[in-house]
Amino acid sequence: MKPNVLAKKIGFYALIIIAWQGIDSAEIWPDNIFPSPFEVLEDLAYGISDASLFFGIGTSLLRLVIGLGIAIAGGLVLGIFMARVETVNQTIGSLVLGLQSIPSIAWVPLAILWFGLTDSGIIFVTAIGAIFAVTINTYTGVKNINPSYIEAARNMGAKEGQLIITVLIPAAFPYIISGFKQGWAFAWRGVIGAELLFSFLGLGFLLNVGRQLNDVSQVIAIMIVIMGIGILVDGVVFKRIEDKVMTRWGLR
Amino acid sequence: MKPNVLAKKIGFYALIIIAWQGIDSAEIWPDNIFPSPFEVLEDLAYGISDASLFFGIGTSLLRLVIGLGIAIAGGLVLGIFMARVETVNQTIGSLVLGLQSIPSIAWVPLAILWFGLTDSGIIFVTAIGAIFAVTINTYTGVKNINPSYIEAARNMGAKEGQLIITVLIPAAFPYIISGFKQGWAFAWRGVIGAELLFSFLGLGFLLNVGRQLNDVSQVIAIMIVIMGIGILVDGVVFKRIEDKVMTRWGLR
Amino acid sequence: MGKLEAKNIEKYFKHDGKQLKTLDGINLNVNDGEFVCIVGTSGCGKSTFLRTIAGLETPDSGKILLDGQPLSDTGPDRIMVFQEGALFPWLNVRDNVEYGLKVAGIPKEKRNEISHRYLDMMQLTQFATSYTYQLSTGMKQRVAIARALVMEPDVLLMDEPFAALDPQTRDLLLVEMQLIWQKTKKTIIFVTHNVAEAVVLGTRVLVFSHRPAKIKKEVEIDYQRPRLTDDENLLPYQKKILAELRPEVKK
Amino acid sequence: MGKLEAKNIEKYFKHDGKQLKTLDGINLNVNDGEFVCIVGTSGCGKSTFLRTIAGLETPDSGKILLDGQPLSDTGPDRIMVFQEGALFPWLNVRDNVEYGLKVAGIPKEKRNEISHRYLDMMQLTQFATSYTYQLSTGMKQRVAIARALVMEPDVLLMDEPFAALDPQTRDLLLVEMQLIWQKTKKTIIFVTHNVAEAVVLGTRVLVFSHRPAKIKKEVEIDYQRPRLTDDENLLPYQKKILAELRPEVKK
Amino acid sequence: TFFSDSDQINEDKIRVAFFPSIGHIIPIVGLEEKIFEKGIGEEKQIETKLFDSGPQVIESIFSGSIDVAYVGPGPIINGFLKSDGKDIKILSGAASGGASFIIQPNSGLESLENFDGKRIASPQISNSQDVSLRYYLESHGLKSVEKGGTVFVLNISNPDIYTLFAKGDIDGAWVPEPWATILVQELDGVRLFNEEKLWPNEEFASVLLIVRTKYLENNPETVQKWVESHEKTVTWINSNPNKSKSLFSNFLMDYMGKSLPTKIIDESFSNITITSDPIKNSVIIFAERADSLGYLGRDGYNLDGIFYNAVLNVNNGDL
Ligand SMILES: Nc1ncnc2c1ncn2[C@@H]1O[C@H](COP(=O)(O)OP(=O)(O)OP(=O)(O)O)[C@@H](O)[C@H]1O
Ligand SMILES: Nc1ncnc2c1ncn2[C@@H]1O[C@H](COP(=O)(O)OP(=O)(O)OP(=O)(O)O)[C@@H](O)[C@H]1O
Ligand SMILES: [Mg+2]
Ligand SMILES: [Mg+2]
Repeated sequence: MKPNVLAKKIGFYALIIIAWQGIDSAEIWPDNIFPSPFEVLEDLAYGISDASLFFGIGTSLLRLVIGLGIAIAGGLVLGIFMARVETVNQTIGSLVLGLQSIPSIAWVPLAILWFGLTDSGIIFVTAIGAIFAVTINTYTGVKNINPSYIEAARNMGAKEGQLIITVLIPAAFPYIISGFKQGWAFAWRGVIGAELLFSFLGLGFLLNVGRQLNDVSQVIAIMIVIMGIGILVDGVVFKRIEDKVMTRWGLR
Repeated sequence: MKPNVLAKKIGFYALIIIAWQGIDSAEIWPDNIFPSPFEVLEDLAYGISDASLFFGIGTSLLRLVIGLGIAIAGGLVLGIFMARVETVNQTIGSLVLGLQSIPSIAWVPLAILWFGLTDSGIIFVTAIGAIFAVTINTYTGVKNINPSYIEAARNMGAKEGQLIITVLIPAAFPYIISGFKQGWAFAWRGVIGAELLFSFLGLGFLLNVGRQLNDVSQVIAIMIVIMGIGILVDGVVFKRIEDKVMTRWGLR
Repeated sequence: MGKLEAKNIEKYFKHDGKQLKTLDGINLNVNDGEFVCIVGTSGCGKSTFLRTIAGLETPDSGKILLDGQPLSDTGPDRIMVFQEGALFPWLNVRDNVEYGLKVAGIPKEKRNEISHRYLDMMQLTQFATSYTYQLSTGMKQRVAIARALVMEPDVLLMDEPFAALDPQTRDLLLVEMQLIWQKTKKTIIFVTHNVAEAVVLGTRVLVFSHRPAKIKKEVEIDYQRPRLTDDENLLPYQKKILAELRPEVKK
Repeated sequence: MGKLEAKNIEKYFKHDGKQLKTLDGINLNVNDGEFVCIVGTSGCGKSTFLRTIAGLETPDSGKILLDGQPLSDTGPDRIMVFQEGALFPWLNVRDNVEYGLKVAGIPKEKRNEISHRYLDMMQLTQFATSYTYQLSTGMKQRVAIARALVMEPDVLLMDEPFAALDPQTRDLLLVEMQLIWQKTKKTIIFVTHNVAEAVVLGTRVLVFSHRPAKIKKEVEIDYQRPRLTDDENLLPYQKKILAELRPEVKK
Repeated sequence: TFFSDSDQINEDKIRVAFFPSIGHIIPIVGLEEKIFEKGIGEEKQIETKLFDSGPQVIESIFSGSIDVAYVGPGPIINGFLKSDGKDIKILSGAASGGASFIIQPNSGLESLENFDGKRIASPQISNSQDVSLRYYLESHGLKSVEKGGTVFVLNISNPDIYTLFAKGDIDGAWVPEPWATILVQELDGVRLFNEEKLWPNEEFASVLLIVRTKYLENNPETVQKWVESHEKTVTWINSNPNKSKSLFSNFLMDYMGKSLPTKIIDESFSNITITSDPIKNSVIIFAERADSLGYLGRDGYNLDGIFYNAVLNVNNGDL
């Protein structure tokens, strides 16, 4: 990150924290429903000192990576299929959108039924939460490829399999990346949500403990950790890939 | 829909129901945790006969429309801003991704705090759930616009405001539509999830009732209704817009 | 009105990690109402120069003045016909042509009237409601020309506008262009790789050297109008220009 | 090898709700190793015809035969240079040129060797690692030509490949094309709006009538090679063709 | 709250929260029989709000959108402490007992030696059953896995406990009514014991009536009337058990579109004592147990003033 970008970011988040402290000092809401940044920091420090936070993050991230991996693989295949075979779009495609409108909470009974109280159940809920974003972005990206790229490739003898690898995926890549980015956010949300419901280690579990104990500052502390990791991954992983792709395509 | 498309769809869903009946007949799981399609149908018929289902659907849809409306308006503005102003992207943009990874369940305390136990609280959770998909798709769409369109428009005297209306939105429209589609799915999921947590009328409430009364067939019946509406809206609203746009762009 | 000055324009592009000098200090004065044609080898920097005048490219040094005022941004006073159409695929042919007028706030009726005139000139009336994917390459090019002409700007920048047209259509448009120019007396800068075309249109033809581009030669064409491509009297001008151009390719 | 027959090809397109007849029963026999040029007005249907041969457009009636076999799909036996480049923006120049070879499974070293040769011919060696947005229009066109030539197909379909090139570069490539053709004796179908070009290249020039396209006239060019554009002996052929073409525009 | 109904505009109402569950039969029957309506009179309108999670009730009280509520002791103690004793007061008891330890028939959990590696579920972290289960384990020298022990304690919602129990994925569950009975009747679970067996006098507060302190200060008479009606309802229920059960069943039907089988309602109800005695002692003990499990924060706790004693003529229990 360039120094001035970093400065902007730091400034922005500092501003938010100052505003937060300001609202807290104005005493509009009592502390039990609106804690000060300091209290939240304390909770964070505590979580760090007894390592429970790191353990939670580690557990959640591991589940996330597996779930997201499945979602990405499945979403890519499904999205390309839907874009290329109209029948698949008309059948499975419509189902995917339907499935996506079901909240994770409703998947939990099925996940428990199929996988029991295992990591697999959480991973299932995670993957289900993310797959749609990957699928639909891949689909849209592939559908909107300039037809002359496909024509040129076919003309030069590319068969469907080669076409997918050498044209469809690279041509739709700017959108596929966007799908991964969203898939990531939804998977992250999915894993936390599932942990919350399964109450089975991880950050979601810690969040649930905060909620059950009506400990708002712990809830906010965990939310900040979740967001922080989200922002970090976006900045470190996705932003870079995106910048690279955009530069290459002459869009920047 | 053309007759053969309809036939394909009916065939596909018939197949799913047959498979379901097959699993049920195989008696892998007891009926009280895995009901047969017939039992679910019975529950649906019951919900229709006492009109509770329609009332639930109506309530949920109303909340959805408002929440989605807010998400679409906000997401469009935010997405375009992020794509056009790098500073906005670096600051608010990164925050959006972070916010999106927070599960709706974690928003509920804040929603209750800010809006109380009102429709507004549910709408807030709904809009928060959907806004990101709209934002990020708009962002991606605008970022990937062929630069020569923008150059041509600027050359012919379009200022930023006109550029947005006459070029950025129409040029990114295939992706914006995809954002709406995803926004819809997440808003629908958001509204159900919020109703479930607020326990306050609507389909989500009915789903929760099914869970609390341990009535698996009611849970599945409501899930099917949720999905059905998702599929219907996709087929009737989004598919049409998409087809129209694609035809006009020569992509079909 | 349309007096254009380019002062020592330099432009670099990055290729393979190295800076590639593209415009090498171009100096040019174009008087109001002049019709200047530019010829040069493929990739020498003609489009880049035109884009710089349009305000779409920022020069690494030097500046562009319009009527003595330095320019920094795009403006509807300098309308460009892009080498690669850049038509809007979400608008039909008529709406594409009317785009600039709409942006300028011209009322619908007036717009229709103007666009009708130019679509007719481009023989596209029949395709007014077609979308760009339904057009042949040459038809798209004609839409792009019409889209620029309707604007009647102080300075018209045209980047190989006739490249995809058959000789007959091209000849017709060469006459039309001369009529328009004579009537409106606008400043026109016209890039072409067709020397005959340059000689028919220009009051002056500039020959660009190969990368980095410099103005290698200027040829005044002082001859009656309207000129036709097969006018034998124009051949000497063509020869002169070709002779300047030839050594550039093998460089 | 490369004997191509078009039998009564008809094609309609929808415009403004009405069916527009574009190809009006075209019959054509091209022998193996012939070099056929097609000229016609803008929008008459040249590209559509070429795309039909390539298998990218399905005719509404009639069929295309290659060596007596009816064709239905695309195939690497008929490689096309598209009128609008269709280069892959995610690949650099070299990878674009090597694309077809890679798809055909040619090993990397061999590919590099071939692409190097053609990039050199197109004077693009310096830009091998550039991406398409970094190229001028004429450079893109040359990449597209190289991408097709490396394939050495039975039938080469070229849709105005030299349209964006300056006369010098074009003259060089006209000679190269003739050499390649003489060496490989492939079948080439070449669309152009430049009659001089058609006459230099073709063993036969077809004049298409304006929409709907029919073959209005065939002109055999029986003259020694390599031919040059400024060869006065070719002028009569040009005149003949232009005379056929002229009435088509005002239609 | 910031964006919605503030206290001022809601002073002509009394907003009551409870669960659609058998332990909350007092507000259900009292509202159906119009006992509360008569007791409160004309000047306040009763607004009901159904919940299914205690912490959320507390959140709603914090945000001022609920005035009185029926909740279990776990969330009440948390809420009281989190608001530094300011936002909540316990007015009265509502139910005692009503939780059981249900085990799989062949799990071997009858004997404490067999707990190693077993999976036992309770509904929510820090709720009444969870505290009881964990305390039960610790008092027998057993530890849960996350504390370095051998027993898996799983916090999952009741419906999911049901599914897991049916699949045989869990060996036991510490659940409230009616889930305890459902596990027994539908899934052949064995009721190892009723939780009250572990408490002094075999009684402990499982549902309590609380009030938002601000509301109490502004509307002491309304609250007084509510508590009196609450008392009346307790008496009514205890003298009309069958009528009460069918009212409960009808309530489920009306509000949720479905009811539970009569057999389940009967057995569940028989495991609960409806009383207005808050059994203060059990609340204090509960807090001690929760604290010993680390649920009450890192800085100690103080329950002074959690019981509101200024209401006259009602059963306030004694300490
Ligand atoms: N996809 C399409 N949909 C509708 N109409 C089309 C389509 N493609 C081509 N046409 C129409 O067919 C006619 C012939 O187009 P074609 O591209 O073959 O012309 P051409 O001879 O190659 O012209 P040019 O010299 O300008 O490239 C045109 O009128 C065009 O509008
Ligand atoms: N965006 C860019 N990035 C990098 N290099 C560029 C860019 N635009 C142009 N160039 C380079 O600048 C040089 C001149 O390009 P330009 O498009 O001006 O040529 P031109 O004279 O218009 O050629 P043509 O006749 O082929 O259109 C070329 O070498 C090209 O590679
Ligand atoms: Mg150029
Ligand atoms: Mg063409």
